[in-house]
Amino acid sequence: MKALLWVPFLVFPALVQSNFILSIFIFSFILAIAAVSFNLIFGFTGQLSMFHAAAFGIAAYITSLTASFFHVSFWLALLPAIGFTILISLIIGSICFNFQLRAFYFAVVTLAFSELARLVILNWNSVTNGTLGLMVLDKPFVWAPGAGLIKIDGVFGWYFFSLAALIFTVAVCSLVLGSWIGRCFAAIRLNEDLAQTLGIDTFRYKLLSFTLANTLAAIAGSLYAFYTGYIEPNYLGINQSLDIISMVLLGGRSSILGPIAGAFVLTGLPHMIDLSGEARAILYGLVLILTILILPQGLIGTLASWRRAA
Amino acid sequence: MLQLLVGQTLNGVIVGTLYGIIALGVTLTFGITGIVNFALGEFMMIGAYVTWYLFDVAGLPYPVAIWPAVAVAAGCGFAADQLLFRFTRNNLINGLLVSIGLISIIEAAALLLWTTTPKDMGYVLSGAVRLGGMSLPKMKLVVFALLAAVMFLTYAALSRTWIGRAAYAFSQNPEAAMLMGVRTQVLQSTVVVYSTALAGFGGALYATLYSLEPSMGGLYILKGVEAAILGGIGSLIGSLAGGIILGVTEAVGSIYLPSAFRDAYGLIFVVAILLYQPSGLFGAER
Amino acid sequence: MRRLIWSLGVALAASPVAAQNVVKIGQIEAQTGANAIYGYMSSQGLALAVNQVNKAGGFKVGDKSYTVELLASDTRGDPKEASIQLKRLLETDGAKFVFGPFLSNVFVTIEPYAKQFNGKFLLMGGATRIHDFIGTPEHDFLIRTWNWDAGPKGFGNLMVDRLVKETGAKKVAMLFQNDQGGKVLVDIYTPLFKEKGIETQLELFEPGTKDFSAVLAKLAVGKPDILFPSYSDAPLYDIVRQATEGDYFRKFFLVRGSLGPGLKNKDALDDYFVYVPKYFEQAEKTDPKIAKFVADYKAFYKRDFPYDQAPLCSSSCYDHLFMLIEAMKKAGSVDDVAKIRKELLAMTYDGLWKIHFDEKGEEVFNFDVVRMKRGGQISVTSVDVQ
Amino acid sequence: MLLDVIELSKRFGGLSALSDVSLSIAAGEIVGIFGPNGSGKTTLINLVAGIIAPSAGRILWKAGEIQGQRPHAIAAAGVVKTFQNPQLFLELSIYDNVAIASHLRLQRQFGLSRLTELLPWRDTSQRVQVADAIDRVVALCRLEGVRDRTAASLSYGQEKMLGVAMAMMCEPELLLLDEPASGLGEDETRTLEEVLRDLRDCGTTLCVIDHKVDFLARIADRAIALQQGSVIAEGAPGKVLRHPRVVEAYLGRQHARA
Repeated sequence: MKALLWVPFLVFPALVQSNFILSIFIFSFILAIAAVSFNLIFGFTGQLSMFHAAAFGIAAYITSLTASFFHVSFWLALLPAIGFTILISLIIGSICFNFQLRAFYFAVVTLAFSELARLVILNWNSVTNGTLGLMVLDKPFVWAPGAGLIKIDGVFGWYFFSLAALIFTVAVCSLVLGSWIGRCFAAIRLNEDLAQTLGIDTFRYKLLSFTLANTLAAIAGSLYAFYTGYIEPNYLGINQSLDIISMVLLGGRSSILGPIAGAFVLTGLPHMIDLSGEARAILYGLVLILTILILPQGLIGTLASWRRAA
Repeated sequence: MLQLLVGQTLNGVIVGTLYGIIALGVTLTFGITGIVNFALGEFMMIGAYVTWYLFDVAGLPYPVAIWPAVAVAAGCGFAADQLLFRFTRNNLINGLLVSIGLISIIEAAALLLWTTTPKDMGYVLSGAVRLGGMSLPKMKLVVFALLAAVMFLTYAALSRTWIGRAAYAFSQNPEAAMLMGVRTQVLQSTVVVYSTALAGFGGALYATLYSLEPSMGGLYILKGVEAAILGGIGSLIGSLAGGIILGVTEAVGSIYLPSAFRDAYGLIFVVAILLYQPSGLFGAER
Repeated sequence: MRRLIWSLGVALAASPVAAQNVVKIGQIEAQTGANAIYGYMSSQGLALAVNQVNKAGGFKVGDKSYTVELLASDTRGDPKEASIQLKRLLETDGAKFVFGPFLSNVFVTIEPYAKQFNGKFLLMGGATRIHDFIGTPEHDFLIRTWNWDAGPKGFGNLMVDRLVKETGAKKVAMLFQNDQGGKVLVDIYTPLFKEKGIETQLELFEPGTKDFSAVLAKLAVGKPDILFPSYSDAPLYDIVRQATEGDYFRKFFLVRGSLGPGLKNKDALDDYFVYVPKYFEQAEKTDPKIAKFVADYKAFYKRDFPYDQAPLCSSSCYDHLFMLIEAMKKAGSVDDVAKIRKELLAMTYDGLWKIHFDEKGEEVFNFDVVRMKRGGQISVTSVDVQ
Repeated sequence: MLLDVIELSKRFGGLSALSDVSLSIAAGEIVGIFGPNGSGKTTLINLVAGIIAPSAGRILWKAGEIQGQRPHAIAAAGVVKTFQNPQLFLELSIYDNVAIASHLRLQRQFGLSRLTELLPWRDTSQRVQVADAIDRVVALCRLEGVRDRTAASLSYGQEKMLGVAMAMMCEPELLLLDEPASGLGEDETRTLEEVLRDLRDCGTTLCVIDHKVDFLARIADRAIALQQGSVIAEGAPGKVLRHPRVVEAYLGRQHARA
């Protein structure tokens, strides 16, 4: 049933050929992957992680560097990126959760780690070319029945490629959240002490949530790098994290699909209505504040509750 | 080399007190309202720009220009508290995000008013005192003295005055305090406004040392929060100490190590402290 | 919203509309964000120029008269934003002339896409990295609207020469912001100094740094002759003040930034040696065109004229629009891009600046070297590179 | 013995909440621990359940040391506690509350084969079995009626019951109840007693803490009296209640309070 939601997206490019509109969609898809995965740790497990952009950026760097140094395909280059993300998530996660860092402290420590990561990439000139960033010239290939190997290049290829990645992410998230693991996440979010006395190893499940979220973010980062063809240390910046958080809040942190809506609004809106930079920053701030104070459930959540009410 | 080390340690101490005044605001707000006001840096920015305007453009003497600046910052603080923070009491994450939204609004407003071109206020007091081959800018010494004074006055006030004792009681045990007749709403608003006033004062002094940009607030709140955590959230002396430690770490760190990593030295310190003493250096065990 | 419906409509019709008698000028510059300095300034000059052209009732090419529509968007220095905006400009709005970007990270992101439109539009940007692409095949759409430090015609060379001649410096301490601009300066000037047999020390600082005493003290230990500080006024005010107050440095050498920080501390420093594309404070008195520009600026923006860096880009981008129109007139067309480009490269324009483009399309302009001694007496040398 | 507590002590800063307490609980019995407020009852339970770590002493579960282990580990070993003022997942329905509590049961029954739940074509057999178990427990605790209401909407008595239900869902061998009857009305207390007896009949060992003396007297096979952190009497409830020191300490206080 839920699958039907995707049909409009599949036929959309047939109606609108505009490169400009489609590229907004592509960016929205890729950022939606980051937002949906961030919501695993934030919305469903209740831990405010500031490491998400770092995972996104680190993976972007590792994938593109591997691809260019060893001349391997996107898919092969993705493996070390994911591997490293998992490793570092496990390390940082076990540090934070072992020391029982709650809410604010967790946010600050993860923020500290992501800033450190950014500074390393920024100053490791010999490898990362520092602040000048790196151009990513090659593109991923996929095998399609009939067509054989296709190079993902041009707006239509990327549209469906990133859409597929987003659907994959949503599928993974809904399977995990639909299982007992999802129940454990909820237990941790709602009442961690009780969860423990009921025999739930909160440490393990927090770690799982953190790692899974970062891993999916890593995929998003690699896609982003290969789509834009350029990576720079700002990908790991605080602002990147804040953007992702706002997408989740705007869309709604209580649902899997909410963040997708958030990603679309925050990516598309600035290009739909012309605003001066300052005006946009003000609007952005207002949106953030009003969603928190007036629509705490976010767009999707509010719509849902209206439907229930009606 | 020793000269260099000592000189920069002193400099670090002075710079640290600027972090400290923000840290103090963070600590107070957190203790009483249970949120971290990330927008404090912006109130510092407001204070700084107002001072610049009154001193450079309107031509008031500096000692006069400070007070309106502090008042404006506090006024904005009051507005922010009544419009926003009142609704996020004891909801840490919402408070965090609301203040982040507020940051982008205030910063954009500052851009509209003053553009990206930096403002460098006319020097209130220039030149430096030389001792033993080290030279410390006079203004920095004045700033240090004033900030330290304000922080100790705050400390004294908290232990002497009624509102202070109420605040302390409240931060220790809200229920009990309320039973003792502490008016929560009033107390919380007072503290939020006071912390923004502190930030405004910090800004007014900042303007005498450095050039002003609308983005200055973001940097200082990060340092302020780091300092507050270092010293231990909830401890007033801790926030001053935390600021100073942070300042010295950065100053001395960038002498012996590449200065490009300056911001990292503080962060590493903070993480280490959090892991080995989660309550901070001066914080009470919680 | 209007924009959405409209662009959707256009998209469905799948044919860019060329509005009657309107020349669309696109602009992708950072107006806000950490790296907005140059973008913000240049957009000011362009907006002013557009306003004046239209106030004068537009311009005539052949027997048709045209007005200019400026489609300016704020990239915030974010490559993602910029690439979407460029797509809108080229495909939806059908703009044939795009000003910007000044930021290299933005440029390298949009380059592969822009390439597809080679010959269909002109991109007039100041980004340093344009230098690596301009003059190569499929890049006829590029025009670099900023002077270039490196190379024989570049001013960096001449500046270093002058430095050696006038101060006889043997050792230079470089203190740069750890970002694109800073990195570029390192890459260009380290070899230049080496050629001249000058020793260099380098320290980088995080953007937003305000207190430099530690790193200045560190640099001063090496006893360099002169300090070569960052490139934007924001840190310059702090660096110059702290360097002189702390008695770390009293001699400064700048290839970006302005005289402002020097003047502020004129009694504390010995030598302030700065590359200024045009020394406005002086030119305003001697050159009526400059005087008019400053007056117009004040009238249009209703704020005082910023004598720091704003003139650099704002005035050059102001000129560029008039150059472009000139070229259109000469070419007798507003959309034959190839022809217009040829005319642009052919002309030497004498506006606020004396500008011409070399065969590859890189801008060459005269500049001033302003040198200030203690107490603020100033000597200006105009260098003619034409 | 199922559980042996040996010379257990806990100090909070200066004051000692529990000093050298030793006691044992045999399989299948209902032990009642009582004592005035501040006598260290809750501390004792929290120590056994691993919520807090002891300052000194040992806790043997089936002759194996468990002191200092993390709560979830102890729960997995078969010792589960309920909270004095019920802790619930307020936003969720009664059913979901108990469903979360089915964690250990699933773990024991299916182990790693739970991962099959992650497959898109997941087999529902596991969920069905658990669903039955949940329904049984909900019924046992007389909560069928409110099965789908959110926990936030329950009466205090029902909240307590839900607390018990969740604890039971963990299939504990030893269930530690922290003042289950406090704040309950007469008939609610009766229901609670029935439930606890049913529980015991299903083979669960119970350790009930309360200061409601009569309640304990009715259900407990054996009573232990605490005062100021140490055991002052132990034995059949009737005897312990008549023990002079208990009367003095306990009633004395009650008079003082009245």
